[in-house]
Amino acid sequence: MNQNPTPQTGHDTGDYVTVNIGPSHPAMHGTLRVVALTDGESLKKVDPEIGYLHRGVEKLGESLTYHQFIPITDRLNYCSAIPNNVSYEMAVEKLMGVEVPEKAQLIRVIMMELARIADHQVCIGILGVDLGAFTPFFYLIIQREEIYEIFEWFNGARLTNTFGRIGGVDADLPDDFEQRWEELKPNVRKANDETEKLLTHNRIWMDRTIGVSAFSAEDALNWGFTGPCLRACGVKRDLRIDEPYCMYDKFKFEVPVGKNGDVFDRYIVRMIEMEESLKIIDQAYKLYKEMPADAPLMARVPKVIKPPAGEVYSALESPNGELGFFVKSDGSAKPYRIRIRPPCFMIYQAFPELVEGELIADLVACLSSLNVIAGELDR
Amino acid sequence: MDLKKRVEQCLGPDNLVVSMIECQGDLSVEVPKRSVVDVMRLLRDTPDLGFNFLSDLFGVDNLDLNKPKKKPTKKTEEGAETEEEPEEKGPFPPRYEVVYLLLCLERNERLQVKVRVEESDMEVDTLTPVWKAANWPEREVFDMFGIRFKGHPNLKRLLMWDDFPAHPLRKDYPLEGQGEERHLIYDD
Amino acid sequence: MAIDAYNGGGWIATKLEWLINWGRKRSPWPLPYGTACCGIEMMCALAAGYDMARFGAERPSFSPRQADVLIQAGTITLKMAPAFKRIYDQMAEPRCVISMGACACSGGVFRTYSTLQGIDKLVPVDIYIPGCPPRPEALLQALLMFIEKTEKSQPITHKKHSDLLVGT
Amino acid sequence: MDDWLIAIIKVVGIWVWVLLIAVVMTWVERRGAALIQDRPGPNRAGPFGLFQPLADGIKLFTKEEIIPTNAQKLLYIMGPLLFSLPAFSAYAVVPFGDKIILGGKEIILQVSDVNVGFLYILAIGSMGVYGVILGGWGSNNKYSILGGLRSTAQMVSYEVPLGLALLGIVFVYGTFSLRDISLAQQGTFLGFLPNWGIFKQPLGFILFIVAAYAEANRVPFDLPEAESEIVSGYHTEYGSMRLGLYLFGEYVNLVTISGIIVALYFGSWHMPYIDLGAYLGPISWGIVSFCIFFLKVSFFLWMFVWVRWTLPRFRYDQVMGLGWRGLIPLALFNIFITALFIQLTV
Repeated sequence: MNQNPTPQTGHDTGDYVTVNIGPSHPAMHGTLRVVALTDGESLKKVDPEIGYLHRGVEKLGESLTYHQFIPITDRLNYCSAIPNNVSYEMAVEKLMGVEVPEKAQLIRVIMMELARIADHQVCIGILGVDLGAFTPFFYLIIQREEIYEIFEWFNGARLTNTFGRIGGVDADLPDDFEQRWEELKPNVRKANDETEKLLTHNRIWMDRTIGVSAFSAEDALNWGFTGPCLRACGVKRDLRIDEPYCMYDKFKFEVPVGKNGDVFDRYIVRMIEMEESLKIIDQAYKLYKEMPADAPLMARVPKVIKPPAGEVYSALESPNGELGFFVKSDGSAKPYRIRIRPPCFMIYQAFPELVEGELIADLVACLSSLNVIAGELDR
Repeated sequence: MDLKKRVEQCLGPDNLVVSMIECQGDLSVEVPKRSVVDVMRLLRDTPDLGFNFLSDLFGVDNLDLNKPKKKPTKKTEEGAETEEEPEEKGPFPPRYEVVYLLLCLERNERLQVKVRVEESDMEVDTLTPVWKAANWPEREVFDMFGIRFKGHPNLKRLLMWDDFPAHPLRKDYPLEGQGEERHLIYDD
Repeated sequence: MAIDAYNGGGWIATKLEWLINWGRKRSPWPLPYGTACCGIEMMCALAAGYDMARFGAERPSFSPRQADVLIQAGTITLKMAPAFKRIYDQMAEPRCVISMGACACSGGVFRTYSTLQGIDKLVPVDIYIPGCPPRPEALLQALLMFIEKTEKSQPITHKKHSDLLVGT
Repeated sequence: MDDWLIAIIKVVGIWVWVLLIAVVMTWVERRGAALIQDRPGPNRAGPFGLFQPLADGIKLFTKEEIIPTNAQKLLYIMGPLLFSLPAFSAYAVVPFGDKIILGGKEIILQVSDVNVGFLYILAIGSMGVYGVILGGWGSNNKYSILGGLRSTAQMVSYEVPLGLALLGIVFVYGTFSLRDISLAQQGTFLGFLPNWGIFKQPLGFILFIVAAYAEANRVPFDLPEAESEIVSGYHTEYGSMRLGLYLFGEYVNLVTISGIIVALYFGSWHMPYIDLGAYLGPISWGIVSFCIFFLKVSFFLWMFVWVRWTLPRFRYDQVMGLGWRGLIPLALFNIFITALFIQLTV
């Protein structure tokens, strides 16, 4: 890997030209930076640099109480805040040994799957934009707004939801959820159909994505891939099935698996996952309706949360992959150490291996298909 | 056979287990620092363990835990406050620890492996030959705690800029920083 | 010069100014510098539901030379600060900076070692949008404020555009 | 004297007219994008946002002009000029209507009926790339250079199928003059098909339109300014009116290309099956033919918008592959078939 000299900005070495891509570059999603050594259009060496959105979240967590940290988790993967909240809450609940009531778990499932749809919609939309197809992005965003409306009307915020509390959720689903959901469901499907029509069987799209930055399952596991990127490589791993949490073992859904681990597979896996999420929400809502109306939403937790000293790791399947929280407590009201295991972090470090030898245009396609969210990458 | 026994069986004969703690079902094993790579290879390759996936790697600074705790002043029945004697200080445990989170994909078991790092010898063997996934997390640990990884292919700062003077996640580093400034000079 | 003769509210100067201001206010091409959460909301504002393009804020250009309005949506860290400053310096006058979101305005919840506590420490900010993140409507409101400000500017009778934007 | 006056009026008139279309075209592009993407689009500047291009123009004119410190000043300034001037010049040989008889004088609706109009178009059309490459080189920016290089490679590759496709038309109509070709497209052949280039050269038409999209740097061939890859490509460092010239030149290019497509393949000013010229007076026919021509042109202009907001972008090597491995063999095949057909039928 180190045959070529490390690229540095501003210095061109021999036959190669160093191109500094980012951090303010349309394809770099604001905060990523790639220094690429190029031979014409093809990439000889790629050196990703991160940390442009390092906000010291882990350090911040040590100075806040357990509840105060929940809003900070919103700002990790800002495309879908709810899985972040739930993952953190689950970690603290595990540390305290608290069992969350079933109804609260179902509400969490419903909201998390909605967030998954929203996240995939953004990912696919941006992938389209980066490959030059602008229109699907707009179609997807329109439907995404409707999901936001549900979030907003449930949590009070569109993006940074601060959903749930440690030990359960703070509020029940409002009465007209069913109506809203029935309105939303066909619209999401419609937007997906339109996207499929515009992209999936489009010859140019296929040329641009099939076989681009393909990755083998073995490599993917070695690099610590999780989530859709791993499944695209052909590994059937989904924490929702393998290590069920939040009653996920009660739902029937398929886990889509790709073959080559290329951009197209990642795209298709995400498309199918959206459809599966719709099914999960249907089943979860059915279970939810069977619950008595006055079933508890919160477990018995003290007002000031002081977990016993100890350390736990708890993870869930966020839209990007395994999102885990390691919480270490020293018995006080503030966590001693919070470590966030972001899925992007592990995936993005394999980026040089994914794109070296390909063209600049492929770098863009690959990066968007990995769905790297700087907020959780840099924390 | 439960995980704890299997891990003991695997690592026990070579005296590779320093201690084992279980917290809410999470098993964590502390291993000696010098043999961390061997332990990882053993854990990965032993058939009935098969921890073939490195889920995460990070550091913890135990400075505040090692401090002798101030006992809360107790009011005696007479009302007079009596300061209790500080506890007998034992030898301080090493300040830092590096935690590896392993995962067995076949059995969906998780294991935490810990290495304790003395302040006087801040060097751990790198895990990159075993799992490529250890690359950036090790750089992050270096960035945030200053723990060096011997043999790492590209050990430089990951999240902070290159000439950042401190290691922010250390407990003695204030949250709002020590007034580090970024010079806004263009770099060419 | 003829224009000087009419200085201070002369007919030619004011009408020309009106025309220039009209062009400027109706065509604020944005440079979307979305770094964090606010970037997603900015995307929503650009997209179909809210559609900033109605106000002419179309053709998001990532080249600072071509942009009129720098929308800083999201946190600027100390590591990012030089890059951000450079982007601003490369923009051509008249330029306007919209600081979108609590992080950009003041650092927000991230009062930490690595976060810049407000981009106004680096560049002059014309419009602040509070919120974490602000709703897309707030960004549209900021565009309307940009229009108001532009209407008040005097590009001919005063040389520098940015002098006027501050404090109007 | 009259001839001079008429020539000047024609030149200025068509110049203004093309300019106007290009201006409206920027509006159509934005509103069209909005229509396709389910949003209102610019609607504040004037009725339906029609004055949006005007506002953009005023803004670009009054913006600070920056010449980057490290830029090669002469090349940097020449770039946009070299890009937009050929775009205007190319329209000189494209007809915009049949003819008009004023005061017993016959005026053909074409700036100049050059008998080698084709060669003129090819020559002038390939000039535009100099604007791109000079701009890309002069800016001293790596993205710009990449954009310029991409553009050069693309232009060189697609010049060939473009020329070969045109050769098919020349075989069929036996002339290089665009006006003669337009005139020859009247009536029908085989009894039911309009005598249009598209029916005589269907393969040639497809080749031509693909090559034309590539020449115009439009999606899916917009690699020289691929936004997500190389920021804005060759005009990354351009601001103010120089950028305006680039953007504007692009639309003028589109008008020219659409005009050529209509003149060669879509029967110019002829309506299918109806010879309106026989029913109308000389003046009214002149106006009507002009309108018919520009209706057809506007359809193709709309197609450019339509395609842009529908398709993703090609990759660099795919563009080259399509050009050299796809279009050129097909174009040669087309010429061969055409020649064979003509040989057999004549």
